[in-house]
Amino acid sequence: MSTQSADGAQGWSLDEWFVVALARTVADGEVVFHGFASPCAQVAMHVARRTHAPGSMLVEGATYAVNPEPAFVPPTSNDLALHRDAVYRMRFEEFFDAACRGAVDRMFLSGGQIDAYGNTNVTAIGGMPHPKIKLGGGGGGANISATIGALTVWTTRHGSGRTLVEAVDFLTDLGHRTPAGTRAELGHTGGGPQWLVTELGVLDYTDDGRARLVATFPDVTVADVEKATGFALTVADDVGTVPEPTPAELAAVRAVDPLGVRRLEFGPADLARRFGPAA
Amino acid sequence: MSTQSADGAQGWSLDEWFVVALARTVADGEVVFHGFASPCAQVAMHVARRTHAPGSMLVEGATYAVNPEPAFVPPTSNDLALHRDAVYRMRFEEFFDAACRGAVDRMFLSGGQIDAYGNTNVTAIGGMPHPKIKLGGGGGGANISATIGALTVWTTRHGSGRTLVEAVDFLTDLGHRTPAGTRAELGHTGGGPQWLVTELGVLDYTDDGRARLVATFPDVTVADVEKATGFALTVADDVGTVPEPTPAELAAVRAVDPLGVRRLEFGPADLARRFGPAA
Amino acid sequence: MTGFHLAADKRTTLEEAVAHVRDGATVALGGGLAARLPMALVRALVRQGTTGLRVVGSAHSIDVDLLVGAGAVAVCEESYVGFEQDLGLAPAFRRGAESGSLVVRESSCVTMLTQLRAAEMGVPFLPVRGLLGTDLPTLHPEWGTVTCPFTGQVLAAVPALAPDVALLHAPIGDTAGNLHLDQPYVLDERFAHASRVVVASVDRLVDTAEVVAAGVTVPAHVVTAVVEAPFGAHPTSCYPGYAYDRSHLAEYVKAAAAGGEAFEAYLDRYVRVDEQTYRDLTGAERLTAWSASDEQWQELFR
Amino acid sequence: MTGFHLAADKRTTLEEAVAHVRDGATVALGGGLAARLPMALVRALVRQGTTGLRVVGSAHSIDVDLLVGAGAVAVCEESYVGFEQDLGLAPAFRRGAESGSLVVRESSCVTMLTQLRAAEMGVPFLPVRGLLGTDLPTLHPEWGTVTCPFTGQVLAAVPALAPDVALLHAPIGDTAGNLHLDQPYVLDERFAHASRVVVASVDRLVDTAEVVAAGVTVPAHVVTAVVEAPFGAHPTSCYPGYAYDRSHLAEYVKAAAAGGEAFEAYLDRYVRVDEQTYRDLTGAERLTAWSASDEQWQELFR
Repeated sequence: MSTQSADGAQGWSLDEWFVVALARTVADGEVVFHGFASPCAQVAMHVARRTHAPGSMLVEGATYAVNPEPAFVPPTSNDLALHRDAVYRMRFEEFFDAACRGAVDRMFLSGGQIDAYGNTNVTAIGGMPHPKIKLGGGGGGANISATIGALTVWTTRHGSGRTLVEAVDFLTDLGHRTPAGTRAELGHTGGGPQWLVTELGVLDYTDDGRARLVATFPDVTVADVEKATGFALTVADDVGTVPEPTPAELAAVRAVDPLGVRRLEFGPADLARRFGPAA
Repeated sequence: MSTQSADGAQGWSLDEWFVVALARTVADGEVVFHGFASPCAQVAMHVARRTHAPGSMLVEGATYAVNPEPAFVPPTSNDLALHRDAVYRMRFEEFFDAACRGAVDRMFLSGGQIDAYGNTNVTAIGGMPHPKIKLGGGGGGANISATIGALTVWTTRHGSGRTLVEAVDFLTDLGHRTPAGTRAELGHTGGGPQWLVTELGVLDYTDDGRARLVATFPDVTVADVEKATGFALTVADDVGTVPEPTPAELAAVRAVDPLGVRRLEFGPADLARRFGPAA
Repeated sequence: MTGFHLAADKRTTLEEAVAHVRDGATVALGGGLAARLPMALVRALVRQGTTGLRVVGSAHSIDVDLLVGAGAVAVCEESYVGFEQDLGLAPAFRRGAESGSLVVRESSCVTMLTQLRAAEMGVPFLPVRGLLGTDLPTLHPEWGTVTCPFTGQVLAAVPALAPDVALLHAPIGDTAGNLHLDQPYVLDERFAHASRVVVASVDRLVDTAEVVAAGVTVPAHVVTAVVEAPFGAHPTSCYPGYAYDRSHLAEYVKAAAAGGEAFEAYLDRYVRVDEQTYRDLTGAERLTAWSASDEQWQELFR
Repeated sequence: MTGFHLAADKRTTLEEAVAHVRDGATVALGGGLAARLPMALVRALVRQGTTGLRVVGSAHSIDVDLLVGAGAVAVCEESYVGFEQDLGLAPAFRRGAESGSLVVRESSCVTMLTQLRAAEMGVPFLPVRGLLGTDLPTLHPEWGTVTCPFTGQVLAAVPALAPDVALLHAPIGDTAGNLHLDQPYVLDERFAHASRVVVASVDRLVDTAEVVAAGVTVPAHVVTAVVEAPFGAHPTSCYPGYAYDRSHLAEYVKAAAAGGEAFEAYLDRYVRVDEQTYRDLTGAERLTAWSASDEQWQELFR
């Protein structure tokens, strides 16, 4: 199988690799969900199911369709195109009840700000009630980030230096520890953030709930990541390079996302990053 | 229209009249419901809709079908025969939620024992946990007798002398006042019992929530009713006779209930009571 | 709490299906009154010799009564058990309650619904309307009250109830466990989502496409095991397939009311046999005639 | 609480339909994101000049943004308002929040669901998972906590929320108000049962039999008024009829981001006109082409 991308160039782009890295956080047999406004996570879930996690159960964003096989991913999360071949569509309340009682294993979450514990702000830069920038809002995260088995957090704006912050201006979705206490102290049943995937690299979480850099993309150094990170960054002893995408994974990304909606999450500089034979 | 019954006899039977008396407690435009094991109430609701209350909305017993037009009433409350021509069937939770929030105007309730305030016992003669006779149980009454707009209580066993009692052995469904307090004191939002229809006559409720005899069937005296009643009976100043069924009402009873399931509620002596021209 | 069940092929036998039900388990029985009760599974449970069950649900009849009569039940927590005005009180249930051999913790429809909803929503309790002033709470030390933090009103409160196993019967289903039910669903949807294990019998195992065309009422991911059992709800109805068997129910009630040898004879004849034998003995096939005409339908109820 | 609506013929005009919405009302908007939003009703609301609304819901886009831009909204209580990654932040909503002219009491999907459920179930509050430790409660003095009477656990608690009016759009409905929706229903069912008044627009008013064949999602007895509004969800989608109008949404976002005269020009051109004019101007008919092939469907999103 060729790794040639749709436009005929050899190798692969950062957006493709990023989605593959996200996809690899899904374990086979898991029940996984993404929210709306999450094209990278959306594409990643389908890539996971078409590659290493065929036994995962995918709940499709704002449609709550179970294991659909869309011909393409449209740029909005609530579209009939995303139901294709789904045997079942959960009701809104059915999905959220399942998530609240712990029947959902993994959710993808992003944020305009993310702190060391994986708390995210999708409500307002500058906080409320006087926001500097009013973001869209958190959807269901303020509830189900507390209860879902594990969270994959992602951002495509790590390099901005403004996304991974010491303290979020508004805490919308729950990481491992908030100013009000740990998840256990707050009575929350879910496991919290397990992975943080950024356009610079991949992080996991230490036992005390802080993000730890475990791998970078090959054009990024640990120093680059430290510089872009607003909190004291823990770095694994054996930081490596994010494992390369396989031809099958790249093919899956391109098949799932012919419209390239994943690219909507990246700035021009990151969209220009290319890797592999012709990079 | 003839008042001739299905078996060719003139006049009408007590069971027919009883159902008509029950039906007349439904006001036009009301949302009305009966529980299972309630053939007289079930037939009465359909009779009301086919006569004086065409604008009532009927929720059919254990099927929760809205305004069905069954060809016959079967001897069980959860049967497809009862859905006929219903445009909509509520879900179980949809009906009970509506009843709990006060969207249902009237429910029919019966009981093995009924006290002066309209509290009923459908759980156990002799009380629990050591019943002398374990009755079937109360279904949803313990919740929705608290919240439904008005209740029509009925019994076909008043004459036994054991049904209208000073105190129920077990309080399953709520009347106007319980040993724990009035409906208002308990925070219950529904209006409580409005009518009590028995095979001896019709009772309403006084302002202090006690049953009051307002009419008897013509073969019954006030003294008969007092004798059969286990609590001090309030009697209206102008006790009359239960208004006779009209030919249209009798025709409706017979059309709705060709199998005569209403008769399952009566003992042989009451089934033999006949009225009208040939009585 | 409740995880999903993702196997692609969940077909099994009645015997293996009811092996999910251990002695002492809390078991939810699907259907209601004399409709869509999981009778083939109930019969298999009796054959398995299960004891000590806590059965929970809304309004039931022969399912609960048969299990009680066979000595499988320790605690009964339903809103009603009986045969309505037609065949009257439930004989074995009544005898158990009156003799003290059965603990009846009678519940009510909304209360049971609320407890299942709490489990489904992942909260430890929910408030519920009514109950206060009735005697039902005297049977339930596990219920309580809660004060509304906003209005100060005191409401009844009930704990979450997640049954160990739900036994459901559906007219059709596929090998993955997708089930179509006709309405009323009664509590089957709530049982399916709130229970740890869901065991389903179906009259006909069909292609997924047929379930989808009819409508998936209970999705595969909440179903643990599925077993094909034609006329698996008999002697109760399972439309659009078959009406209920009034004469068989009357025969059951008579045997259960007599108890002792008569009840044992019923078990020997109808329960301690395989389902094919049961279907032949009961002539269940005749109950499909309901759809021929209103007259034939009525005839089945005379 | 919520009574049923039993009139047999509930047809009305857009103007009479939105007259149910008084200044200052709490209004639930059906649909979600850019799908099945009640846009014809929203446009009529703007024409009516309504002010001071509290809008509630889950994830929304042009419906809320247009109402905010037109000055109709005092308080916004949704879980999200925006145009996802495609067209970005909601311009009027954002400007209102940042300038302080709009009070944003951001909610979350499960919280909103729970508040509606409380209203639907007739209880004054319900407990809900999550929230504790997040900053959302700082925006909601009306929320609180409750201690589970059984486990002692402290949970978030929220009061019942019964919207004054729900505005829903459906592909088909009948004159009595029976509505069929395609999935996802989002919160429309809950809005329909929890709200005091339910106003529905439908792309096509059809015979009851057609709604029954498709499936009655929202029953007539909870619907107060119904109005036929072809392409009534445009520029959002209403399948199986039409996909969303990406170019129109982009035109809207551009006008709303510019604000001032550009926004007024949008209102003059698309909102302060009748719906037939609107449909002609927007060429909504072309969006039905989605069903021709996957290629044509994709084309609508490029």
